[in-house]
Amino acid sequence: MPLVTLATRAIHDKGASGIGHTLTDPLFEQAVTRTLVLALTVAVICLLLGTLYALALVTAKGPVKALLWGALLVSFWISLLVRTYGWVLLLQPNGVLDKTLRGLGVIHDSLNALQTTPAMYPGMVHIMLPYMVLPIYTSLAALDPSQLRAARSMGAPPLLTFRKVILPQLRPGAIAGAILVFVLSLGFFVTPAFLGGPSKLTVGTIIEREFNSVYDFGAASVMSLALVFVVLAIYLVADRLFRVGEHWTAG
Amino acid sequence: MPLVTLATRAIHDKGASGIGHTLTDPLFEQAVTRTLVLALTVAVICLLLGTLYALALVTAKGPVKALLWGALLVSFWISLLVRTYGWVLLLQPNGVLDKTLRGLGVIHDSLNALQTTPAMYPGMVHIMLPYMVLPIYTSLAALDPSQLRAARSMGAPPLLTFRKVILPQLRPGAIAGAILVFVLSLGFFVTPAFLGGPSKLTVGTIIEREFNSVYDFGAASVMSLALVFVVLAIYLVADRLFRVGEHWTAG
Amino acid sequence: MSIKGDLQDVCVSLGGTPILHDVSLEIPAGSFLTLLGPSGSGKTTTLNVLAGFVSPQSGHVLFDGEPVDKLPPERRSTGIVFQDYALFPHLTVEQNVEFPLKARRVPRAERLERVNRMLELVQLPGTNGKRITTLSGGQRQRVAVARALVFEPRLLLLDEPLAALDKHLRESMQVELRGLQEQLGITTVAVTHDQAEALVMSDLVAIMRAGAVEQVGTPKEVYKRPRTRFVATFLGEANLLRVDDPLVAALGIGWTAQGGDAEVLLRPEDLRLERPEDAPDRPAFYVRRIEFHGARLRISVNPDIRSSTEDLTVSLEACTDAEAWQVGDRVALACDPRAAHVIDPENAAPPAMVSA
Amino acid sequence: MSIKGDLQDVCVSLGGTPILHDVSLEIPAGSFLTLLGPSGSGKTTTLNVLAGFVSPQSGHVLFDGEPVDKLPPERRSTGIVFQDYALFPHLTVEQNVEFPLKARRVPRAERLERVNRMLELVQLPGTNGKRITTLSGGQRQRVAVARALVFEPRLLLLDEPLAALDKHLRESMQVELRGLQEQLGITTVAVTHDQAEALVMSDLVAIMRAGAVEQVGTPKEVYKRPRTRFVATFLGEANLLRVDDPLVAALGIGWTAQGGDAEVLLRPEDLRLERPEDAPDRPAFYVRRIEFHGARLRISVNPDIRSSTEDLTVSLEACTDAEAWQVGDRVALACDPRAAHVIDPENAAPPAMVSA
Repeated sequence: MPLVTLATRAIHDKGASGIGHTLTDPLFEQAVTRTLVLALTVAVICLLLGTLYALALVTAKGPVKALLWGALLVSFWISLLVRTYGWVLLLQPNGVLDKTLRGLGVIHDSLNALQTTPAMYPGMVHIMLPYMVLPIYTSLAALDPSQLRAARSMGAPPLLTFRKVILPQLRPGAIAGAILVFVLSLGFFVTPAFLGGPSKLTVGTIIEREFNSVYDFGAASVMSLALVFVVLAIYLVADRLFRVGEHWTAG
Repeated sequence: MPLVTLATRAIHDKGASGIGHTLTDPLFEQAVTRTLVLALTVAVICLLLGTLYALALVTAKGPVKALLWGALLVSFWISLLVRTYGWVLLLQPNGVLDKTLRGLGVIHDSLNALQTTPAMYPGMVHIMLPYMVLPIYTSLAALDPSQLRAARSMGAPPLLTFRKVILPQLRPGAIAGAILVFVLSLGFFVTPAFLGGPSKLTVGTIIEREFNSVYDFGAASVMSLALVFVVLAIYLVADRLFRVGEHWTAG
Repeated sequence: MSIKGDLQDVCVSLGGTPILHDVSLEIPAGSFLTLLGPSGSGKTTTLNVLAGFVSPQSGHVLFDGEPVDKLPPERRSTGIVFQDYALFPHLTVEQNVEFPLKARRVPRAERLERVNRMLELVQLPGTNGKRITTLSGGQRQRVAVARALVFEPRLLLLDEPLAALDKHLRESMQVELRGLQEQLGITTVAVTHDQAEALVMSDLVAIMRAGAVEQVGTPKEVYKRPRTRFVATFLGEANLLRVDDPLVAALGIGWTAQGGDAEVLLRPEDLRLERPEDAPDRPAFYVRRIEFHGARLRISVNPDIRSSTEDLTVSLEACTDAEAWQVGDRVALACDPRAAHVIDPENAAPPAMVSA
Repeated sequence: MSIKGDLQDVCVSLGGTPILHDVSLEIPAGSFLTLLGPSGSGKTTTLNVLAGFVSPQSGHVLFDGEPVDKLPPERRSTGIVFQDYALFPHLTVEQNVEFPLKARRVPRAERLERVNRMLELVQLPGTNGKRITTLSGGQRQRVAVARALVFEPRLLLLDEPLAALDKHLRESMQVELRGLQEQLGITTVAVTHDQAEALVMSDLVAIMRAGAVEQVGTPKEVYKRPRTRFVATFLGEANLLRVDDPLVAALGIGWTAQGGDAEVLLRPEDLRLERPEDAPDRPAFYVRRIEFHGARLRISVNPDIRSSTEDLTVSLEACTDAEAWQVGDRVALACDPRAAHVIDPENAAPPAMVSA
């Protein structure tokens, strides 16, 4: 329903040439590139961290395991906003990070981290991490522990076991998680808008600006639709390549 | 980490009396009440719709089933923002809903749906529904189909089977889903901020306003923390009562 | 209470794949019939046709001569015990057993009385308030039986009722279940893939293969006089020799002309070993392998000590005489010619599908 | 290749719960020893102590007299076949079997040669490139065995290796597995809960109960001369009579004084039925129940036709004579007094835990 409305609005307000114009706007193109790079980077970082986290989850015992689960679930539940603010407070000029680094004598001027692109990554990664950890964890939990025992009994050193036995079986979960994070990051404007500041625009923030300041519904609609189609296209391609859907509906 | 930063900031900027002052601010109290009511309503609506959706998912066959799954997963993946805009476009003054209703002669003036509280519900429910459907679906899928056959073979009419066999076994999933939706709704400001308009403030939007307009970090921190604690308290109580955690970590 | 059940030329296919092919069965009133076969042979589908969960494409289901094809499962009055019991885990023992009576709107006082009577019958008196999850496997099985019988169904259907229990418990439950069935006189159809269970529990065994019934008969009939090669090899161990094998004549087995494709079935326990010097006119064999099975010895013999042809298997009681045999010994093979049974290859039923 | 394995007074407890209690075992070089017991008796833990996955709190593990307590699993050189095979599903048959050789940095050419030789030995030649998921259960079992043997381990450990296979396949794999073990002469320890499997496959059977070994012996020894009541009832069916039961004397069984708590074991196949008029001095019984088991009849008899005392069980070959018996017949019970075995109640081992 909302999609149909969006489409109607886009065509009605702009017409074909208007749509073309909106999509070739250099500001928009630049934003698309930035969004893709951002989403991809976040996905890759999440992939690495998520795999480590999931491995830690599986191998940890007792209270450590409970703590790791707790952190993951709480992080899932505490609203996006609160977490975003937490990061903002950490990174803002004269924030905790600045003060600490200056206190340690590492830097002298303020980092001014909040208004730069690198600032986007920690926040995004933090928010997206659970979406990566859970599918990888599912893959890991499905891995038969007797396979690890088998590998040990056959004299395999831990690294060989990890490389040849564990990693290949994590792949479906890792791919699903990476795509999910990538796709979510693509349309995810909240954190970048706060952390990246207005000078670093992503598609999400541009759409918001168009909508809020200019009230140019047509342009906002076109961009939203473009975003939806990009996301769907990526998903369909990924599904073809890796059978992600299977993994998700089965899990 | 972010939590610690928040707490430091809150205590540092405001002091004990300041915290008390912020928390007893009538605007804040009003917003808390509104947020609680909103979250509760969304959770209840999601509970009803989610149960129906999950039942439909389980009983549907072939293409209908694929469609239902598809709708659910796409809805999970398309970013919050895009969906929110979709609803905005539908409900805005002179939007599709207005036009349709006026076209049908049901109403004469604009509904002005966007700026009223009822407008919050469809958007919230739409966004939250997947979080409700998935745990209920998990419970349903775990339900042994031979139990339904057993009930039939013993001559039980469908209603009795539903009431005595199916519903009780959905409970753990439904409770987990309802709490998840409630908790997410509590801190979820994006949709209400867009759909509810500035006159209907929730905690989330107040925090945002404090932060954006006034740059009163202290007040924002206190409120954020209060929200986190409320959420955690609700979760812990619910966990005690219904053993939600067990359900989640097992699922 | 006890009714006669009939299947007439029942055919079932699912999505174009034939599952059952012209299955006809007569289940005499009050009898215990077991459907026996490998997995995928259609035995559970047959049970589901009787229960009404599967509608046959053609053919009829009759209860006491009356067609019930049109009746939905809930109106056929069949008590079913599922393989996993399908008890309601959120209800107590009493609420589980009470459920079919509630469905029938039996008043509360009578419900309680019948539940208690039933729980006594399955030797679980006083467990009314217990939760299903606190019961052992054997106790769950009894509750499932009680729930299936409490509403006095016309037919009791058992789907691998003992498969989930361990060996010792399974054997004692076989006796108990059969005793209960005899006591109530209820017509019963059970499904199993366990040959021993089928032989011990049933009045009649129907052996299924690839969607068709190969033979129906008493346990003794199907074991001693199998109609087809499949029945012979599926039920216990079988030595099969072509009728024109010279060994058949050497063992003194007479047979009526049936074509060279016919085979003679010799069960391992029908064969004996003798010392070659005591029986010089008997066929000579070598002992290739001796297995100790507790009560019995299983001895593989072959006319040639290093032959790659299939061994014959002899099963002997593990008495002192039999235990004297050693691998490599020369032995003379003897048998009771009356025990030999000739299988006509024409008997093989056309299967509904190629067996998996 | 073939080494001797020893466990000396091994104790294991997990989180305060004792799992193994003073387990001592001698595994002669080249022999096939089976650990047999009900679930929870500690047999898998014993296997894991040998493999090195479980470290005993006290006691020692010796391979060829040398303590290996300090060696981690990967340095003990034990080939293990797991119950679920634990094959790597993302690798081919060849890659699976090659894995232990890769771990040992064997050069590629030799790896391939050894993999092919091994696949031939387990009768799967030419399956190198097949994916594990396309194999049948029996084929997976063979790949698992090939993978466990390809690096010429000092000890082969089998954890319920045949439990996942169906009856017919299980029986033929028992013979095959045993044949392979004899051919390679590798010392082997298997775990099973299947009595028949233990008796058929092993040189030695160790019967475990509640964390302790109750008896070790050849299959014949443990079946015919069980040390404890538990061993007697766990292995096959047992009629147990107190030595002071008048029936013991009536059957002509002599026994050396051992106190009234001692029991006499009579296996059902050691008992015979005679017509009372032919044997007027034999104890008289009534036939209460006859079960047809194919090769055998299992007949329950009791001195009193409606007694609630436990029946004695007689197992007879299903020949024409035996099939003449009917429920309700009066019979005379006879036995070979040499087959009777007296169990001393003092032999019962102190268990590590109360059995579940």
